[in-house]
Amino acid sequence: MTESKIKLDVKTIKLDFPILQQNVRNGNKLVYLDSAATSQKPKIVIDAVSSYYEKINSGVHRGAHYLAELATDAYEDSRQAIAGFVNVKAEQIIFTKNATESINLLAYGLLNATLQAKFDKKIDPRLVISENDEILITELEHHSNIVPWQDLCLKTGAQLKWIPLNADGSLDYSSLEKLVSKKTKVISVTHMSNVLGTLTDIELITKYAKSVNALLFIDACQSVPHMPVDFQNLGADAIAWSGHKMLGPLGIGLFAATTELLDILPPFLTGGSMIETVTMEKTTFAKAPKKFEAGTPAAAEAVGLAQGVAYLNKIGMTNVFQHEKDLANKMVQGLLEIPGVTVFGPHDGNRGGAVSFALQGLHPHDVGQVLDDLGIAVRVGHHCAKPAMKKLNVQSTTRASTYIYNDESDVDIFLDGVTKVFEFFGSK
Amino acid sequence: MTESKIKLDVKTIKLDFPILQQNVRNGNKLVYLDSAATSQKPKIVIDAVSSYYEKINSGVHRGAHYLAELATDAYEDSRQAIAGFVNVKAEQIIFTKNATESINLLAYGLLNATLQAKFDKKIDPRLVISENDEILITELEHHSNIVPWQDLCLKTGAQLKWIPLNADGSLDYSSLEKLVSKKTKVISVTHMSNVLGTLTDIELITKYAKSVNALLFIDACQSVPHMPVDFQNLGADAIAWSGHKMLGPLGIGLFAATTELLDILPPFLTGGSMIETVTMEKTTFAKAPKKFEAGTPAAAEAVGLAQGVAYLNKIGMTNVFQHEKDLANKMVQGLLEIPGVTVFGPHDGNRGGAVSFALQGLHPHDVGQVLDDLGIAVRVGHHCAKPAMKKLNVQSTTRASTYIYNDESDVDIFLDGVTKVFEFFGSK
Amino acid sequence: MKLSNMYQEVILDHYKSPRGKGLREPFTGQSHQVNPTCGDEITVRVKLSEDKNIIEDISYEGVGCSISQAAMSILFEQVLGKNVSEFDEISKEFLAMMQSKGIYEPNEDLLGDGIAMIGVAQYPARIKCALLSWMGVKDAIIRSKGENK
Amino acid sequence: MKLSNMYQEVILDHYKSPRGKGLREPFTGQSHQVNPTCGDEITVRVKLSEDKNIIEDISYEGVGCSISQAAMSILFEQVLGKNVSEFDEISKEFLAMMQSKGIYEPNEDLLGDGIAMIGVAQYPARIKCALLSWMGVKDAIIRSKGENK
Ligand SMILES: Cc1ncc(COP(=O)(O)O)c(C=O)c1O
Ligand SMILES: Cc1ncc(COP(=O)(O)O)c(C=O)c1O
Repeated sequence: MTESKIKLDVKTIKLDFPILQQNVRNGNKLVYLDSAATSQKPKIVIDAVSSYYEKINSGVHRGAHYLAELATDAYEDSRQAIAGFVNVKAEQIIFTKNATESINLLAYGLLNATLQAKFDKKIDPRLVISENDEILITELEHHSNIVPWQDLCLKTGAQLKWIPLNADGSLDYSSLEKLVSKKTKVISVTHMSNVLGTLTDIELITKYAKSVNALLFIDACQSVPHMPVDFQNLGADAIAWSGHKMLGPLGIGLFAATTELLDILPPFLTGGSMIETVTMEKTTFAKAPKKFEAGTPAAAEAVGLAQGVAYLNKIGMTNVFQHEKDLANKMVQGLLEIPGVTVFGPHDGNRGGAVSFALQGLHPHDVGQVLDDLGIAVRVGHHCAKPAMKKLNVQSTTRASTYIYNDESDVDIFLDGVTKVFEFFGSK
Repeated sequence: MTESKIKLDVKTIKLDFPILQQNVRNGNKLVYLDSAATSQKPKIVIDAVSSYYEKINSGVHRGAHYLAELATDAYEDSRQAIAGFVNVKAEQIIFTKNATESINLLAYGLLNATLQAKFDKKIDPRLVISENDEILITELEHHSNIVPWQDLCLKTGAQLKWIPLNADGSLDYSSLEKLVSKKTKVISVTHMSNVLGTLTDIELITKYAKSVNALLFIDACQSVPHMPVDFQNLGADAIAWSGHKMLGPLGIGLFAATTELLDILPPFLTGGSMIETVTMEKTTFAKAPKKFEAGTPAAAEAVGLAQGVAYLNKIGMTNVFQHEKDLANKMVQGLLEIPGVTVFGPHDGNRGGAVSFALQGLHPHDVGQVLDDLGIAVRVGHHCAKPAMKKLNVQSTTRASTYIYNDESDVDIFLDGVTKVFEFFGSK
Repeated sequence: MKLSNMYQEVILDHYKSPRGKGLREPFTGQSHQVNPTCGDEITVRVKLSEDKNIIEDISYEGVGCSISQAAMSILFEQVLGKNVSEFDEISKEFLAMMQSKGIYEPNEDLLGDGIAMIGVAQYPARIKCALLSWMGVKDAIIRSKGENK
Repeated sequence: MKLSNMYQEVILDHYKSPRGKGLREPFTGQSHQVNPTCGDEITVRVKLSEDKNIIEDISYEGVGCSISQAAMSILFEQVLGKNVSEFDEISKEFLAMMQSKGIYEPNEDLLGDGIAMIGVAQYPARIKCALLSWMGVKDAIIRSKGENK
């Protein structure tokens, strides 16, 4: 699909988002700059969820009656739409509840493979993790892409290795030569940092992963919602992201993987809907995607997400990405002009829309509070990335992050707000 | 809370459910008798979800701004409401995505305890499963309460034992004397069968569980939505159920447990939001409920479910249960009057609203299809209970199951429909 | 009732008097198929000729609804004695019809009584019932050729 | 801006000139507290008298926002030299005020400058900031008494 290059008509887009129409504290219009945490939802997404419940709700894949047929079709059509968005086949998309579950699906899948390998010779050795193995992540990861691997290492005896984060917010790629070896079983890296907006050099990492036949997982939480992502081009074995960060409802996450990995990976959650047959002696499992979707699925949420995907497709992901780069650029330049402000991460335009910064002498909680009072929603804290905070030598940061419904005037209000923060604490 | 005994005003209740207002195949009014699979949703639930997205959506527990405060409050208030519904404290309620995940939370929690016990002396021995141990379930369980335990046994070497199902659909309680022993580490039973409507004698099972200090888990998927359930009276260590079967949205499941169990059980899903602190060397975890809720939670779904709970509370669960018993009774008696119909499970009124039956010489798929053509939605198949099917000596059954929005006229239409099934295949 | 679209006379006839039913010896390949939704199961045997070309016998046994039973019986009638490439062609046509949501001009020469199944294609939940036996025969042929286990 | 409800003069004053800051010897119990939301951390030491009754010193070190830093400083001023049961009483009153959503008549005799924190009670996300130091001192007292660890 070739997209025509357009500038986003944010005025019109804003109107599609009911939550942006309201005033918050002190009658201020809401300026929502916390999309890296969760995005807002356009009316078509909200309505799709309601409409599912009002018209077709029923047990997906479990019934043969009229509503069950409609619900099952709607659910599977959504899978198809989402598959198309990242260029995979529908069967390669697994619905989870959030990206965190998706990452656990992989980590526990490997644990299960490792445990089963003891009595099942058919388990693929690529999936079996031993004391001599290493798992490689980066210091920039979100906790959801750290703790599952720490946990897997604890249980298998494998070693967790870290690609260092430089003080300027870039990854130290020169370390790869030393860090990647025959021992490297899994490499798991973020595609785009939720703290700094940094883009990872996936091409380079893929090369290293392939050179030692390591499984490559990419945390695409911040990339799929904000830029064009083609699974086939990444060269990864699997990626994960969340629906709620890309206009979709809460309660729906995604895991996409190569057909080969989905074939050999043991299931994670077990129970209804993921079985082929169950006897008292033994259970056999369905093929992917069902194999990984135990229990009643979040069909309404999947249907809502498909509308979010349609909305993004209409704008075009290349345009979304350019828009966010432009806003981030304006934000970074604007912040750097205010005396006493430090911006973490890239200062150039080659970055995503998440901008972390600090105001000299002020704690992020206090910064966020004053901005909040002006109607500006930013996030303060460690952004679920404590190792990165440590490396940046801060306890926490303030983060402003944009999306398709933000425009230059939002950035202006925000920059003005930052100045007012200094005034507030200075003048007192 | 003492409830006044009332007969349900189903005519009015029906009006609260938009989906029941529509016509399905051939212009027939929808007669929904598949609530054991998933319930329909009243308008207040659907609207609560929409309203969450239109007014307060934002990252729960992760932000300090205005919307984040509202969203966090709404999410935690929902937890409180749901806790009250089964008489536990808010901290004892864990939100999952469905009951299947809840059961996996427990089974994987035990696996994790077992694996960690090898290097962590502080793991409670009650949670450690070895080759000499046994896990006891019943032949009546849903696959979601079978496969996780089969899997745990496979990985730990423990033995899976089964309380037999009698041909009449009751459990063989006399087997308990032999089956329960010092080896029994976990007992996991359904509270009410989703196939037969049978109620389990929990008091008896609790007594056995306590006598050998086994962990007792109860699958409350079919009980909490349909009858009064007081966790404190059950004597169980944990129960699980799904929001979508009790008027709530999809994508939200529940796990409730004793404070003691939540304290000693290792976490299941790991990642953001469930940590206390993360360093490169070691992660420590938050206390329950957070400990068990990794990643961005399904807050809108929780808020919707709280409205479902409020709706049920207004009717009163004793009244709900009586209503369903009455309908089940009428259904069973009516079916038994039709020549060639077999009803599985209890023929008396002491049962839940799920009624499985067979039409002589006809396959359930064909039965269901003719009923569907009349606008009557029933479920056909193995109901995720293959071992029970085997014991009942059938491949599959047809199941009609009721809820608060069904009345006697629905049952009449249904019984009339069953007669028409015979006519259709007989007359051809 | 528009149900007669699905349950055409010819389907009910095959259902009530299935052709070629029962498991027979000798056979060159066997397949067991399960419909996970309803638990229906079917065992299919195929006997290929020496040159692995002609389908000399198809025998089967199983539990299933009228649609799955009739589909098996129709398949038997339509495919017996044909060669494997003909089976592939017929099977492809049948699949195309079943996935058409009922908007399709099926080739009667190829499908025979099978064209009656077009009504089933309007009921997504039942398509699997109609396809189960076809998947079984396909698999049994592959096994006969030793391409798989 | 209604922010001045939260950031009252007295709070900003404590924040800018914290009383009793720094970790000191000797001490009888120490506690480390983390606010998982923002990552703020505080280490608190308590020195109880021989009879484990009088709080003879409270010393602390940590990173935190104005609210958490001011809360610690106010606590120091208000509690130093008091006995443990008085601390419990003050602490209970402070907690009640913080959980009141701002609708509360706090006891100024007990809380001193602490009553200025009532504005914070209107911001649920910040309540933890105000309570962190109180949890730390409570825990350090327990540890001093050897009831824990
Ligand atoms: C008795 C019982 N247990 C477990 C489940 C699984 O629930 P869910 O599919 O919502 O995970 C169900 C319903 O499907 C059930 O009826
Ligand atoms: C980079 C990154 N990874 C993982 C996650 C976890 O996603 P979720 O909370 O939806 O599971 C997030 C967002 O919270 C993220 O930004």
